[in-house]
Amino acid sequence: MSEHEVKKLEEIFEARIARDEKIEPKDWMPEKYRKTHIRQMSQHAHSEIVGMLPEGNWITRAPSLRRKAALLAKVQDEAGHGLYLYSACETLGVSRDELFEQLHSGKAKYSSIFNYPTVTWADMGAIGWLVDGAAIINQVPLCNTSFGPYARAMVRVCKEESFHQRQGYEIMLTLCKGSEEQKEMAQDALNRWWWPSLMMLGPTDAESVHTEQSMKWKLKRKSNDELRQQFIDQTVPQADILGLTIPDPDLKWNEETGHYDFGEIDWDEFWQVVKGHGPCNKERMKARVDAWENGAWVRDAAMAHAEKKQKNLKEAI
Amino acid sequence: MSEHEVKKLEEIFEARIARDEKIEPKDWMPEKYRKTHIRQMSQHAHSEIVGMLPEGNWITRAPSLRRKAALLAKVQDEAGHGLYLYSACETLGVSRDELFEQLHSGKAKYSSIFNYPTVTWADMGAIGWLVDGAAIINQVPLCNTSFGPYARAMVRVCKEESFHQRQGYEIMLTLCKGSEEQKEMAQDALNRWWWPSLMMLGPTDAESVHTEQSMKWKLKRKSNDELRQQFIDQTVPQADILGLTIPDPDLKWNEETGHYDFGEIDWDEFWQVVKGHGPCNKERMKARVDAWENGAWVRDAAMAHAEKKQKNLKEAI
Amino acid sequence: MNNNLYNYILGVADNSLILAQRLGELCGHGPTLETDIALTNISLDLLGQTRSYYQYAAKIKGEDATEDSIAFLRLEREYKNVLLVEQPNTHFGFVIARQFLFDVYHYMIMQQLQNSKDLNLAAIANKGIKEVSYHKRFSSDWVKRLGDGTSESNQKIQEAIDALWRFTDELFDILEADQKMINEGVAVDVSKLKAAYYEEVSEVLKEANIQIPESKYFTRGGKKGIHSEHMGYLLADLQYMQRTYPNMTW
Amino acid sequence: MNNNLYNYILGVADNSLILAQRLGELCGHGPTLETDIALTNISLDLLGQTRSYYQYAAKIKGEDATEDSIAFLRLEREYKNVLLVEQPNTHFGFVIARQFLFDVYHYMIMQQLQNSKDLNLAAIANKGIKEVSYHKRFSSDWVKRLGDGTSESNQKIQEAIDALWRFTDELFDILEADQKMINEGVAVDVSKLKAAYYEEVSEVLKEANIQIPESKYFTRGGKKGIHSEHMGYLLADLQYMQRTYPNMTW
Repeated sequence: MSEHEVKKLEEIFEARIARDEKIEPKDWMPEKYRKTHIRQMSQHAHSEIVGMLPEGNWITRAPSLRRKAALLAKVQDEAGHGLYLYSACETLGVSRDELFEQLHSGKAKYSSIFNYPTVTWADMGAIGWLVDGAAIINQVPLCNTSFGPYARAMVRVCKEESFHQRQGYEIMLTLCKGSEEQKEMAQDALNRWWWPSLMMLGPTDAESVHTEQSMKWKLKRKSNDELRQQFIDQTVPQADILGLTIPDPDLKWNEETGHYDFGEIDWDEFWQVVKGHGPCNKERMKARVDAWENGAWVRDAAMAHAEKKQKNLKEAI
Repeated sequence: MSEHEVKKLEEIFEARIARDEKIEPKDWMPEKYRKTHIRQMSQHAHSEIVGMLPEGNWITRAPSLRRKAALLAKVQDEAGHGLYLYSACETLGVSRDELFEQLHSGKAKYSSIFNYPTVTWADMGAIGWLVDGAAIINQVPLCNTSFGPYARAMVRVCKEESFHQRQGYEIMLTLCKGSEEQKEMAQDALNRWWWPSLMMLGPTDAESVHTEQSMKWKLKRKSNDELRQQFIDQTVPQADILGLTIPDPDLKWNEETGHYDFGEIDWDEFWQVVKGHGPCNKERMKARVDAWENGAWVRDAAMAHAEKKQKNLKEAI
Repeated sequence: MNNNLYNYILGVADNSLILAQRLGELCGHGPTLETDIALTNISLDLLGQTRSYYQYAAKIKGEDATEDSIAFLRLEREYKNVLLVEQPNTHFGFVIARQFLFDVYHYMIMQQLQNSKDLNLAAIANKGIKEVSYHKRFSSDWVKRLGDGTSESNQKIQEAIDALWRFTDELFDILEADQKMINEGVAVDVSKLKAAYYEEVSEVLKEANIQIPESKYFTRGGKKGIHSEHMGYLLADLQYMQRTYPNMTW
Repeated sequence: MNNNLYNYILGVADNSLILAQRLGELCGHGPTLETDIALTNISLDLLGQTRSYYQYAAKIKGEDATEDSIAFLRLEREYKNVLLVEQPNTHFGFVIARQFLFDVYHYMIMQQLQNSKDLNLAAIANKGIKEVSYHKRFSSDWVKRLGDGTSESNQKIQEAIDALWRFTDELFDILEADQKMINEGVAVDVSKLKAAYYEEVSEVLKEANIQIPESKYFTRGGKKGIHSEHMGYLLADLQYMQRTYPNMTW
């Protein structure tokens, strides 16, 4: 293809996006579009899969049968989200094995929040309420993103996430209506998850790369700082209902802006965790790599069996 | 050596034993004496080592710091006993590695009682009281056995075992003076350990091999059935003090014989466990083999390091 | 309170609880996302059944009993599950073998329990039979896949079947309470299922190129509350929250 | 009650308790009988120290506090041990590396604590220093043996040192309560031990042919009661009996 022809295709492509048409896997797309989508969707998929671990940590210790079942179901949903998202990546010509390889080698990233430990049962509430809450704010706009498979996956993901968020909030509510110890447990969880949740919305706009291009492709509709403000504005009243205190002495309502002002985020901590030095980065990677390596013989067996069956079938015909 | 010479040596040897002289490793001894001693001492050593496992199972869950420390110390003593006894075997020209190999391959036996699970904390009491109690009855006569290293090891072992027995009894006493739940726990432990403890004294005389020869060598002084009766006569009054019921409806004092009559032992169970089919035989062997295999690199390293050090030392001279 | 009925229900329900707990440990650590999701599904089904049984048992027991007090606040000696379901997740072969050896049995029970004179139990079985039928299909398929996969997988599933085989005979033991409930037409007479069980199991194993273990020695105890040494650790985790924070709502 | 003193004592004592618990898991599973016996000895020494500390702390706390209520009946967030000591017994290299990285520190503390103005603490340290000196010799010797043994053992102990290194910086953190106790001449100012610690550790590692990790990133939290995910399971076992059977004598 000549440079001219490519340029022409690109123009048609951008026009389609501008018209809010969905791009489908078999459509022509710029290489950068393909790569960016593989990167973002796989990162999202990895976050779902790694995100199973901190919550999985409490399945065996959930305090009631009802909560145990709900937690199991939630973690299972995350595996399901991982599955759709890896499938969406596969439509762009990259295999799940390759993506796992990128995760395990540390080449691919996943959401940093999952590198914090789940220390008490209240963390199951806080994660649902805050982490899923922040995730939804990040993800709702993606239900209208330009790449069809991603947009459709996000519709389903967001629906389930919002169910998870309500469930998390309800855990917090139960704790806050409970004994003194339970209320303390809830406050403690909020104290530990608040700042990492704010960091989930990404670095400040000044430090954020990719933004302009992502806006054009509808991979992003608002800046990180706008999303963060939205998250805070939405969450503070919820904390009030719980009777919990947001661990930020600088937090206060600003009549003029109609938003909450808030204190400084510890970006050093953010970057340390992103770079692999958070409290549980090593443990999370070890768990994933162990699962993968210990499961190799099972995957090999399934493959070998399928091949044998196919062969037998062919011979029979 | 001519047959005549051997015969002569044997006569001298038997006469020494009859005079209660100790046989020492460097003394001449009949091959059968050597083999029998290796078999019995290593079986005893293996019992100590495997016996660490059922009690080790409660170290992390002991109910008080004092009990935790006492239990740890007890299990450590068992390791110590294993160590003396393997050393005593080594004086007869068999290495610890060979003995372990016999244990791990199932060629060597160990006391069957350790193939029962420790299900509650009260089992720590019952094992001390009953299992160590039966062991002492088996072992006290061995303090005067003919083979010097074995006799000396047994003096130390018996002293420690009798400390363990008192400690076990005291655990039972504390439980029996405690809450209803604790008393039930104690009774339940007695129910489960009583019959296996009786079996520890070995098969009935009718089925017992080796006895005559062992008597001559002072490896045995009383028959299994005599020892069993001694154990029962000693233990029943102890159970009375605890306020516990021996789980044997046929148990009753016999004025005429001056002993307790007791019910039939389930020898089928005994032989099933001896042959490797008890509740925990597989688990015990797996634990020992795993420890051995997982520790191979450590033993190799220690050896390699020692050799390097020796070599450096030689070169320096 | 009908003690026999209560005890019979716990005997059936505890199997589901403890197996669900074991499967719950695996969540996020499986060989593929698909097996993770499938095993979690099974765990969820079992938990759902457990809750129905315990809710019914709580009603029978009365006082302050709830599904959670029954699930979390008994002593180890009071859990009545068979030894099979408490065995650890040694490797995926053990997970599948344990599931398979249980599912074949579980399906037979559910099938018969549908005809129980106790309408609550019949209803639970009626609702559960479809789920358990899916479990059995899943685990049988995987037994075949592993048995007929690579030589490594064949060896690993064989190892697991060999190791777990000794826990199968207990499945067919009948306790006193069970017998009374059988006589009343409430409980399933499991002793009558034994032959069909071994036949069905053997057929699948044969198809999977797995040797059928020949040992005549079996281990039992779980039904009478004498569990393996694995059980205490499982319960320490299971009960942790309820023991540490008594009398609270979650 | 002197809250700062109480908290300071727990900070010191919890390290010993949790490390003793980890070592207790190993009993009967070590690579040789001799190492089994030695590690049990260390565990026993640490437990003994723990008991002295907690007995003293119980007196300070008053009410119904006992060594056991302090050891077994706190919530996870109330345990103040450093993350290092709660790390699992991944393999013997980890056991030795964890012990070594702790012993060098522990010895330094005990040495200084002998001069505490609090005579109870000084007495505990005075009694313990010999024990800890033995621990340090044992673990240093094994670090060298593994580092200078086979290439496999070198790689394994290196792996363990690399993995555990990130927990070392926390050892020198000073909490508010600590600072107040330092000011009163009761507590050891651990921040001043840091340079000497890394020097001593590095010397042994060098002698053992082990690379000294260069990472500048450290993980902390234990001292403030924010533990790793390993801790909950450790506590579930540790507390099992006291939680299940409250208010009893054992």
